[in-house]
Amino acid sequence: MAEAIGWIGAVLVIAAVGLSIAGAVGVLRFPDVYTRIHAASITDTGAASLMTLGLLLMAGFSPAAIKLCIVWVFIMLTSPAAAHALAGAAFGSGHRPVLADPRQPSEDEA
Amino acid sequence: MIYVPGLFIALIALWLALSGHGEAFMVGLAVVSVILSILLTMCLGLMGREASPYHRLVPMARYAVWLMGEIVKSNVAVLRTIIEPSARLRPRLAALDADGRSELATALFANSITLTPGTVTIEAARDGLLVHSLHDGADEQDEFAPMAARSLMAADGRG
Amino acid sequence: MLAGGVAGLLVAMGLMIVRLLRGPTAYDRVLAVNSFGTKTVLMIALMGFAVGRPDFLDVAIVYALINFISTIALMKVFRLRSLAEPLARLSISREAPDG
Amino acid sequence: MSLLLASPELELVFSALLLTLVAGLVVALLAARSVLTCILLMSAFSLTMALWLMTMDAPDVAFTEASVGAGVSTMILLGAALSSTDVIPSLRPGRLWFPAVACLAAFIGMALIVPDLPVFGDPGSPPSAYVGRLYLEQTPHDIGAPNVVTAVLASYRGFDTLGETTVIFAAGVGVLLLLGGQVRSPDAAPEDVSLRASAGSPVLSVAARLLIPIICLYAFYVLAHGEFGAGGGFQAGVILAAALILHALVFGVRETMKALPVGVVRACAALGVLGYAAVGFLAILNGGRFLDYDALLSPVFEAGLPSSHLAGGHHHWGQRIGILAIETGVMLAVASTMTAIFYAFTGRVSRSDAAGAS
Repeated sequence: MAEAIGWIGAVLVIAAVGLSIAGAVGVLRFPDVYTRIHAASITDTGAASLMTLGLLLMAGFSPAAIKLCIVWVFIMLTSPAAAHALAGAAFGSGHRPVLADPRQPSEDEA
Repeated sequence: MIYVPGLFIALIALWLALSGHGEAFMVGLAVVSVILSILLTMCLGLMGREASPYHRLVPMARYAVWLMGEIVKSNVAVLRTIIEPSARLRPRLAALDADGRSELATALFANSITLTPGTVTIEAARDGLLVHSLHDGADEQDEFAPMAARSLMAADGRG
Repeated sequence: MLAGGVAGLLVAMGLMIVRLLRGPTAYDRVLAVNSFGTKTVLMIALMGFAVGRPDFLDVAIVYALINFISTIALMKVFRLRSLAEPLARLSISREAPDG
Repeated sequence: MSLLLASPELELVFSALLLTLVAGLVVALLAARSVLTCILLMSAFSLTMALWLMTMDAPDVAFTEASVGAGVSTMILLGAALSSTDVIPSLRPGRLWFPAVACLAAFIGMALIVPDLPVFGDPGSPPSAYVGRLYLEQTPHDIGAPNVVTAVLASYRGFDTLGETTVIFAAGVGVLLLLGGQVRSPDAAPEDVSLRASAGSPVLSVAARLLIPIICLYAFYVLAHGEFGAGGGFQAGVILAAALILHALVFGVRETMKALPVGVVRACAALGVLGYAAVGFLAILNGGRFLDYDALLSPVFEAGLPSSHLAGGHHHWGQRIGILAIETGVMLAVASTMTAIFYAFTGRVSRSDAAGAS
């Protein structure tokens, strides 16, 4: 049983790394800065969550586990705020997103 | 100044979780450090609802659990977009109402949007949000309604 | 397994550097550095956990915080060309306390 | 490193990948023609170097590299970049041959030395064999701090560290003198449209309000736990300065200067160094030598204290309190110096902006 949980943890860590790489590929492939922010920020928080969960499953409860959870909480707090700051700064300095529907007005308010 | 005890308890708990040293000397250091941190926070003029939202920890935690589910969906959605051809990418902007919310609730809502299915908050103000999303949805207000209600409930205690 | 994870994260970090160099906008570059930093945090967490040393995780916590602060600083410089101006205001009149 | 990866082959692959990343970053740095891109690359470079230090099992140094290299120095470089032009002028190729030859010669020289260096972690190598071994063996008995790095830096070589703290203080004074010394709190922010757009966003203000108390506490935590694990006064000071810089970034340096005036911050920098030295003199007054922490507490008093259950019960309260006191001095000096330098840059920049605008 314990071994099975350890294996699940290992799979989750690998999945986290895979997600990270996929996010990086997305950051390279996506057309504009806004879509790239999606790829980077969402896969970063996802990878952090999967990795935290995976490592917890592998090692169980310990002082290191508590610190790991704190790292995770900090990433979940700071990552969306940073992504928002970036998107807002890009928008505020006049970069307009590539939109699927060209008729949609790119709002100029704040 | 009802926020000071909340912040005190939260910071002490954080210290003990980080430290793992329970001897009297270290606990004394913890108390001194927490008091110094709180004094610095007050000196910088930050003490208040946002610095110490810990009295809302239980509703926030409940909200966080719900949000986790949404985040899983968001990763699946974004992954599919990365793997499949870029034809699936249909970015658009949406303006949302956020009237009558506290700063904390607006920030929680905006950050939740950033964390979930292919959406990033570009601008956040007290009266509304501007959201960039990767996919066309039906009606934006409806799409975000559950999150808006839940985050408002978690941060402000009303729905 | 852990070695593979560390190597994979390094590859992702390398891809971020490519985006940093290609730009094209300043915000793409800041995004790349921010994401690079988050991946570094994950990598230190992975390494620290692998060797069972909680103090490695202290370094990861510092990275997570520093990474946020430098992203804000970079964004601000690109956006406002200044480090001194405020991004948000300290409201003097506080809202009515609840609870 | 060998702790991390079971087989030497994997270790080699990992090292190769990390070195490739470092080399790629350096080439990119050389090729970049924009100052801001260079700053971004240097931030990434610092993170990579810190990772490298982690694999060499040196979390104390990695800690410093992370907080200084990726954090505060990015901030200070940004401050400097703001008062210059962004484009790096490219050199004419004719002027490159001398630096190129000099670099190549230095590289070949270093490459020739490498085979003579001891293998990483070799216990028989000169730095590990004599004084290093002595420190490792004597620390539990002499000082009792579980982290030998802290024992060496703060106690065995406390006098050196006092010198280093003075150097940081002197460097801060030098920067302030170079920048003109006089830093005024910048005038009220001009009400321009672009600014109002972002000023309304509560996301950053809430994040900053939530995080700043936590970062402050974390700084004190790093200070208090320097004797157990990675960290100490220097790192704690940098983290505290980072919290203040975050405050200045989000709420404007005016607000920060209102809460912590320039004069107070500068006085604290001096106070930190003085406090460090005062611990030394206190030891002299108690009949010991300069910075001899064992003399800080009278034996009668120390006997009354509960024995500490660290490192096999050998813990000395005098050492413990002395190390904590001087580390607090270092923290105060470093945090204040960093903040004063940040103030100097931002105060200066906004003045020149104001001059340019009028």
